[in-house]
Amino acid sequence: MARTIIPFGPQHPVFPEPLHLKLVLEDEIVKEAVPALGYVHRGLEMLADIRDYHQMIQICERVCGICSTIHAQCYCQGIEELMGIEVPARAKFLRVIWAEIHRVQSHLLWLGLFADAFGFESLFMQCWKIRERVMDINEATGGNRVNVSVNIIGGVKRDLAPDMTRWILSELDLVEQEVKRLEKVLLHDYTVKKRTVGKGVLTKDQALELGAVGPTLRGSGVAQDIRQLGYAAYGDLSYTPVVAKDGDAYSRNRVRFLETYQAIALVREAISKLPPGEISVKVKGKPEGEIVSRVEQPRGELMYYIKGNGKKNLDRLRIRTPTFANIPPLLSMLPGIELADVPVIVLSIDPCISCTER
Amino acid sequence: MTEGIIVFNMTPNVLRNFFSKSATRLYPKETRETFGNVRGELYNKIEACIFCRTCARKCPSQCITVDTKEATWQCDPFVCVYCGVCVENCPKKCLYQKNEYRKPAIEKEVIFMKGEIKKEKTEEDQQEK
Amino acid sequence: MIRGAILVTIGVVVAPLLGGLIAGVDRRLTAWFQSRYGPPVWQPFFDVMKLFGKEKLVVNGWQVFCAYIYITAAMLSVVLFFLQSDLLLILFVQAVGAIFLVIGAFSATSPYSQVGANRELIQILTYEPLIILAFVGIYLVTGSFKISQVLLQTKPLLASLPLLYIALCYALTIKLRKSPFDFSTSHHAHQELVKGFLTEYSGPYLALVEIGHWYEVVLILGLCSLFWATSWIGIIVLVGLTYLCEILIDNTMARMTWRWMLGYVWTIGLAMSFVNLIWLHGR
Amino acid sequence: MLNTLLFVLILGPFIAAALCFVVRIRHIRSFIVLAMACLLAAASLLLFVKGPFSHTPPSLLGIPTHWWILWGDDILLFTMLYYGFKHRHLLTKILVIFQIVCLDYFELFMVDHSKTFPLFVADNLSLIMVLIISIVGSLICVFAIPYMDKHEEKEGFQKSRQPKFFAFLVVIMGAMNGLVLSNNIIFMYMFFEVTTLGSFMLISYDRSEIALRNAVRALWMNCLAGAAFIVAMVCAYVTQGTVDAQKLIQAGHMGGIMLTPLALLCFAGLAKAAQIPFQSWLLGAMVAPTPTSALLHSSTMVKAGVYIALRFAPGYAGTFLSQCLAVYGAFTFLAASAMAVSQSNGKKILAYSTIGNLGLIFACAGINTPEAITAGILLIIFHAFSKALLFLCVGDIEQHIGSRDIEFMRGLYAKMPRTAIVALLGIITMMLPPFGVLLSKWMAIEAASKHLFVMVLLAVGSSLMVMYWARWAGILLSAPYGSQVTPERQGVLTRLPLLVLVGGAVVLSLCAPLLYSNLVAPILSAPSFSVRAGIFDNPTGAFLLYPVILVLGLGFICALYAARKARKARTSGPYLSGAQTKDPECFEGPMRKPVAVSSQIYYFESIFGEQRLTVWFNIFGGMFLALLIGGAL
Amino acid sequence: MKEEVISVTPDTLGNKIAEMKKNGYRFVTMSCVELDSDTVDILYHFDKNLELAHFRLTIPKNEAAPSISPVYFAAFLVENEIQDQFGIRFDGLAIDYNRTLYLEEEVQRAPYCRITVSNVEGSEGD
Amino acid sequence: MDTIKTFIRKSRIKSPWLLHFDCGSCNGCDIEVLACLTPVYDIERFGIINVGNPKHADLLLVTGTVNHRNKKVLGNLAEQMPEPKIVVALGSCGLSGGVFREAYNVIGGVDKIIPVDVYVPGCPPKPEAIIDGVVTGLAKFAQKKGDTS
Ligand code: NFV
Ligand code: SF4
Ligand code: SF4
Ligand code: SF4
Repeated sequence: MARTIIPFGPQHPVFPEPLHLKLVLEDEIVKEAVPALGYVHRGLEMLADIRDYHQMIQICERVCGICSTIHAQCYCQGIEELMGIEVPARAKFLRVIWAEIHRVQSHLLWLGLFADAFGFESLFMQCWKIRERVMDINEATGGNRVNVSVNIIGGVKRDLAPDMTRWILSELDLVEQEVKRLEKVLLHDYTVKKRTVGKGVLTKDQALELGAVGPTLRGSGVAQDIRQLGYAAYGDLSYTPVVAKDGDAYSRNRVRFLETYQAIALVREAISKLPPGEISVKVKGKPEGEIVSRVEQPRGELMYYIKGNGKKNLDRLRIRTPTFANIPPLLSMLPGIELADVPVIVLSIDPCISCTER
Repeated sequence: MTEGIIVFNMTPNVLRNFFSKSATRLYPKETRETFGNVRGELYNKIEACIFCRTCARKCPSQCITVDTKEATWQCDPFVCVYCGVCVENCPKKCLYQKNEYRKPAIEKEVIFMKGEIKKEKTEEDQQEK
Repeated sequence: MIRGAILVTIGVVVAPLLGGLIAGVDRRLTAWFQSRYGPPVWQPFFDVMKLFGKEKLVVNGWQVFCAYIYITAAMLSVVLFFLQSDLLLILFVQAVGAIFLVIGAFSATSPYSQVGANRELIQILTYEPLIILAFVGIYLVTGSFKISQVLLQTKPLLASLPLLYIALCYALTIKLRKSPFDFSTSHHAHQELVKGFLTEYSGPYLALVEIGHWYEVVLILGLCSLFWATSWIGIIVLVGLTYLCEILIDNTMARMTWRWMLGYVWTIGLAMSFVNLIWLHGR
Repeated sequence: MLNTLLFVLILGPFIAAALCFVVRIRHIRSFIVLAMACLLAAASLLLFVKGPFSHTPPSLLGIPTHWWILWGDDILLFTMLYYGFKHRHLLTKILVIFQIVCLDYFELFMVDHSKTFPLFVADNLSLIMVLIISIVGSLICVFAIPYMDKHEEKEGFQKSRQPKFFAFLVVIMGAMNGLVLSNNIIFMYMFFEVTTLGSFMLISYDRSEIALRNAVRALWMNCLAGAAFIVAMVCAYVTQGTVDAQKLIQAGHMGGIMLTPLALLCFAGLAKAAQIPFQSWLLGAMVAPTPTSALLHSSTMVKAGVYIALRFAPGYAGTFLSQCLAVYGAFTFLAASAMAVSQSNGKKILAYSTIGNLGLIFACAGINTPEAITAGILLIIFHAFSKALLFLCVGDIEQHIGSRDIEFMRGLYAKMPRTAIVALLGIITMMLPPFGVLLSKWMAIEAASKHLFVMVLLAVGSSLMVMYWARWAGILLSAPYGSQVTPERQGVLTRLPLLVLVGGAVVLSLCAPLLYSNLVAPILSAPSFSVRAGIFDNPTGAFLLYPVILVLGLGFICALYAARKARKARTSGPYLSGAQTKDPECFEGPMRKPVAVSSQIYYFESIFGEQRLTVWFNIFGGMFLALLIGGAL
Repeated sequence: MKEEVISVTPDTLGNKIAEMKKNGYRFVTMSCVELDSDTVDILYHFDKNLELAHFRLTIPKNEAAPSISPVYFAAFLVENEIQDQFGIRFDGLAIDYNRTLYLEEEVQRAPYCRITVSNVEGSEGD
Repeated sequence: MDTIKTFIRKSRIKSPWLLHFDCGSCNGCDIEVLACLTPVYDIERFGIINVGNPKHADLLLVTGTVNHRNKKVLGNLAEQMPEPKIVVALGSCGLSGGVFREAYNVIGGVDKIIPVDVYVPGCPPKPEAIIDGVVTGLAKFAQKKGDTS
């Protein structure tokens, strides 16, 4: 019997990014899904060979435009640890503030795209409308809407003035208010639930076995989050991971939605506890040795493996992004679902291909 | 948090949108003041430049070419990622970024500037200090 | 005879203009619901004119053929409507267009087109019984399938066919390709599967399909108007409100899947129609 | 003259059959078949021109006709019994023996053969039937000549079985003619049984195990019909004292006494027409070579079933039986359409479609208003042409591409443009206006609008029907981009029937108003429509046939012109998400491998799966049937 | 590295990995580092309750490494990536892209197998 | 006839349908393109619809670096767009490869594969800049020939 074979992507409007899935369908039920990557692969890890370790910050930031600041943060933390640099406390808090603002932005972006995946256009528009406020915060504080570019080795380059923090808080209040209005839709609407509940189930065991991270892991009922390690200033902030237990698209949606609140709360707390003082220290020497640096991205655990050899160019820089880890779980979710649910399921892990392929 | 399944939960939101002014900024017609420290178009006050090549070395995308002998400073705005590293590192603070982005172009362009070779380089440096 | 000629002209010329305008207003209102500014109301006309000016690009000559048949059938069904002809006939003629569009989509080998065509067939399968039953309801009230008889009524049909009207609105939602039923193709930003069965239509042929769609919209709104055909105000209020509701529903619902649609519309829609019919029958 | 015509029409085929059987030379056989086809067609036309008549032919060879019939019947039944024993099928044996006993007792001891009444009566309905049988049937026979040669070549039979095949092919036509023209229901019964035996022989043609099994199934189911027929005859004679069909119809149901025989006759018709739960014999008949299916489905055999229902329809007008029949027919229509949706076997789709359309005709008979009867009769005509056409197309296609699966007919246009277009036309005439089948469906729906249940069933059924036709039509055209259309070669004996049939299907649709006012209207108790300028009009509704034809025709011409012009346009491969390769049918998949795209139609196995539905539908069908008979008793 | 790195050989790797799996470790990733012109280090990173554990496998470039994807399916992606970038072969990969995960024919060499690369293909502006 | 032709020309400027292809961008530019569609920037004001199918598109917005794998896709998409069409390259990556242009899998800017009509610099360009780029591109429609029959 002939089956329908569909090239899903590389150019497909549901995914903003080129990801290719060869789907084999029968009456629109997916029988087989094979991914093809490499459409965004640039090979930027290798740029470490020709750029010095300071310049690599800019490049790490451009691994991905959605989680750029946290990439830089992870990289800088790694190098700092390698070189034994103690970052000023204020810088640590500032890093948290920017990271969490980024998380809000990323989650809102995802909520919109997710809504779009099941054809809820007005919800998509609403999420992105709210997100614009966060983008404004980025632009006002970092000088660019996307690549905030504040992290440097030894701290951060920009400071937040008190009136700026006040403004941020008031903007975030508005954001929170508007996000609250979407709660009834994203978490309780009949049609949304119909399209997400029970779709793409990943059990707790599967999630751990396949190496899922971030909301994908937490959506399956595992309370694990790198922020629990207390890097940067997270140790000083009250933080508990958001968990949902069903492991379906809805649970992941729920985790991300609630994390949006949480991130806003973390920014508030960080601003209220923001210590005075320097924002960076001078860096001397060259990195040497190897280190694994981990932070929590909006999509989950990000890992940098850095190996320095005392020269200005690193020996090896390896980036393992959360989506890279979430792809095997995704592949296990796809067979057996409807074609119409493919975008929903794929988006439910919040794929970021540019992160994945670098 | 009210559990339970209800349809049309989006209605209050869309109705609120419907009865309030749209969020749209009518961009080319209305422009918004940009935020203060936005990293936009890159410029060089060429009079002050000493062609020390710091910017060219530090630039992560290697888009600046400085010729010390000829006293030229050249930047490819299509390669520049507007990161501001050069601005931060320029010893003469002659580089600066506008708050606006560069306008779209229909042809490739480069920023080419020719300055004068500073003879009293050391002297000026001392003055600075 | 002259009246006939006028009606035909209205059907042929005014209907698409009206349909285009409705599409424009629709887009504008949708934008407002989404807190956007929205395109100008005559945007659909620009779109269509632009499409006419594009390069012709074909994958399969049959598509061209089918696009032409589609627009002819759509036009004819509207003309028949204005001539106050038989409702069932109008539906069948309309079906000619719909079917040819599907055949056209099947004729391209692109899997997207094929998936869209299959889905469109399912949609046809879903809405046709509802429309037929709505017509039967009209028949039971007026004793005829002719529109001319409907216009002679003194009481709005809505009074005796409320449930059937709702069922007809399901069909309307499907025909307008609005959420939750917009899965064979869609007007929206991220079209369902890169525009479903229209995947391979492009340029002037897409324009034809678009105009055909306008005819169909006018037709189906016309059918709705029959339910309050006793006064102009009634027509305008009913159709206006119905359309507004459609836009609202479009903006407050996710897109569903066809499996859901088939189950839902066939159970709820047919049940409602049936209850209404039995009630009428028993009267 | 009349005698000659009747002789040619009824006995002619029998003689031709005998000749075919005896003369085992291919060319001569072909000639006989061809000649018989021409003769039949001509005779039917002549008879048609003569118009309605009632007639008693002189006794044949000096022996009273009823003796001929009795012998004939006995020969038939004993043959069947033989096959019952040969295939060790208990049910067949029982049924046949039951028939033999009943029949012989009935004919020898009950019936008073001295009463005279016209043995052959033809009204327009019979004449129409004769035309369809003789013309469509003959065309199928003509088509069969080259087809069977190829078929046997492919199957590689040692000894040609064509003599027998053609013999029974033509016998069935003669029997059908006899059936529709007889006024004596004993005659009817005999011809009825001839078709049963004929179909058995045709189905078992391949002699494969499955063919035999299906043939036996057809045999016992049709024997059941025959048994019902006999009981009906006996009952009718007991209550009415006559075997004159006209009298029986006029007598009506007489407050219910006559309802039992009428119900049994309907039962016989339903079984013959393979209505649910008897559909399996017709589906099983698919194993036979395609001309058989074409013949059984379009102009003969199953049409005998609906003919009986329509013929006796005035008899049971306004009874519970009638109501029941309407719902039952509509139910079959829906059920068959639903099951067709899950099929990819082209012949099976056609079979289900036949069952569905016959259901619709039964529903019309059950609704029993002049409009409904009009719809039923028109449907018989149009359905015969389109269905025969489609079967022949599938046969032709199968011989070329080696499959009857519609998935394999993808892009048939590129391989067999002529056949593809003809098949496409056939499909379109089956489902879209302004063609006859839809016109009749329109009439049926309007007529049914007072019967809520029937209406809902028809509404859902007809959209299901659209579904399975439309995708088939689409698939035929889905030629891959850039593929060259290869011109197709077709023998004249293949092409001619196809062309005549497609022409008939299209032209007859155009002539529907004429057909109606000249043929159908006179046999109705009251005119159902007024026809003016090609507009069917009555208070319930109006079908603007000619205006629609005009506009759609114009659109068609424009569309053809535009499609022609579009050949100059730039062609481009299908959209494959930007991953297309040089080969337009492939996209670059994972691991840089080219992957051929493929598409499949949705069969909704989980919703309309045949296996699942069959069980339920058979239960429902059985219940309806019980209701139908039980209500009548 | 803060945590201890346990050295393994191709022979002991299988057991170690199976043990990790039994102990409920989550597979994080693998990193490959070029040591000199013919050996590479492959590091296996695991995590359990936010505690990292590492293995180091040092093998010659031209020798195939045993794949751990039959045990940890999640590893297939990174092993394919290493195949692409370092030209190392893995034996028994669950899904073997055969060096086509990221790369096209145009990039035939193993791009990471050079300490310094100046593969500036016609870059402009400098 | 002439009025119709002028109207068609005008319509082209009024109704450019957009196809966005992410050609290995870091998502920065990508997301900004999407942001353009959303309420605050709402490029539907200009009649722009994001169509996602080259056959319906007039305007190809390309973001990101071209690499060896996606260059084929880019070429394919451009080929399937009916004339007249405009190609807008966005962001440093789309213009030249940006920071990544020396990476081994990066070929460079979009113009290495298909002719580009408008270049929008920035990393990423702000939505305002994208709108500017699109508007600049629209002006080019007037010069482009197309099938106006
Ligand atoms: N995957 C991924 Fe990222 C995140 N979050 C990160 O490292 O977005 Ni592009
Ligand atoms: S760093 Fe400043 S002074 Fe030195 S060359 Fe660059 S612009 Fe001139
Ligand atoms: S802004 Fe950044 S990329 Fe641009 S020239 Fe300066 S350092 Fe280079
Ligand atoms: S130009 Fe900048 S933001 Fe845009 S894709 Fe390239 S790196 Fe990302």
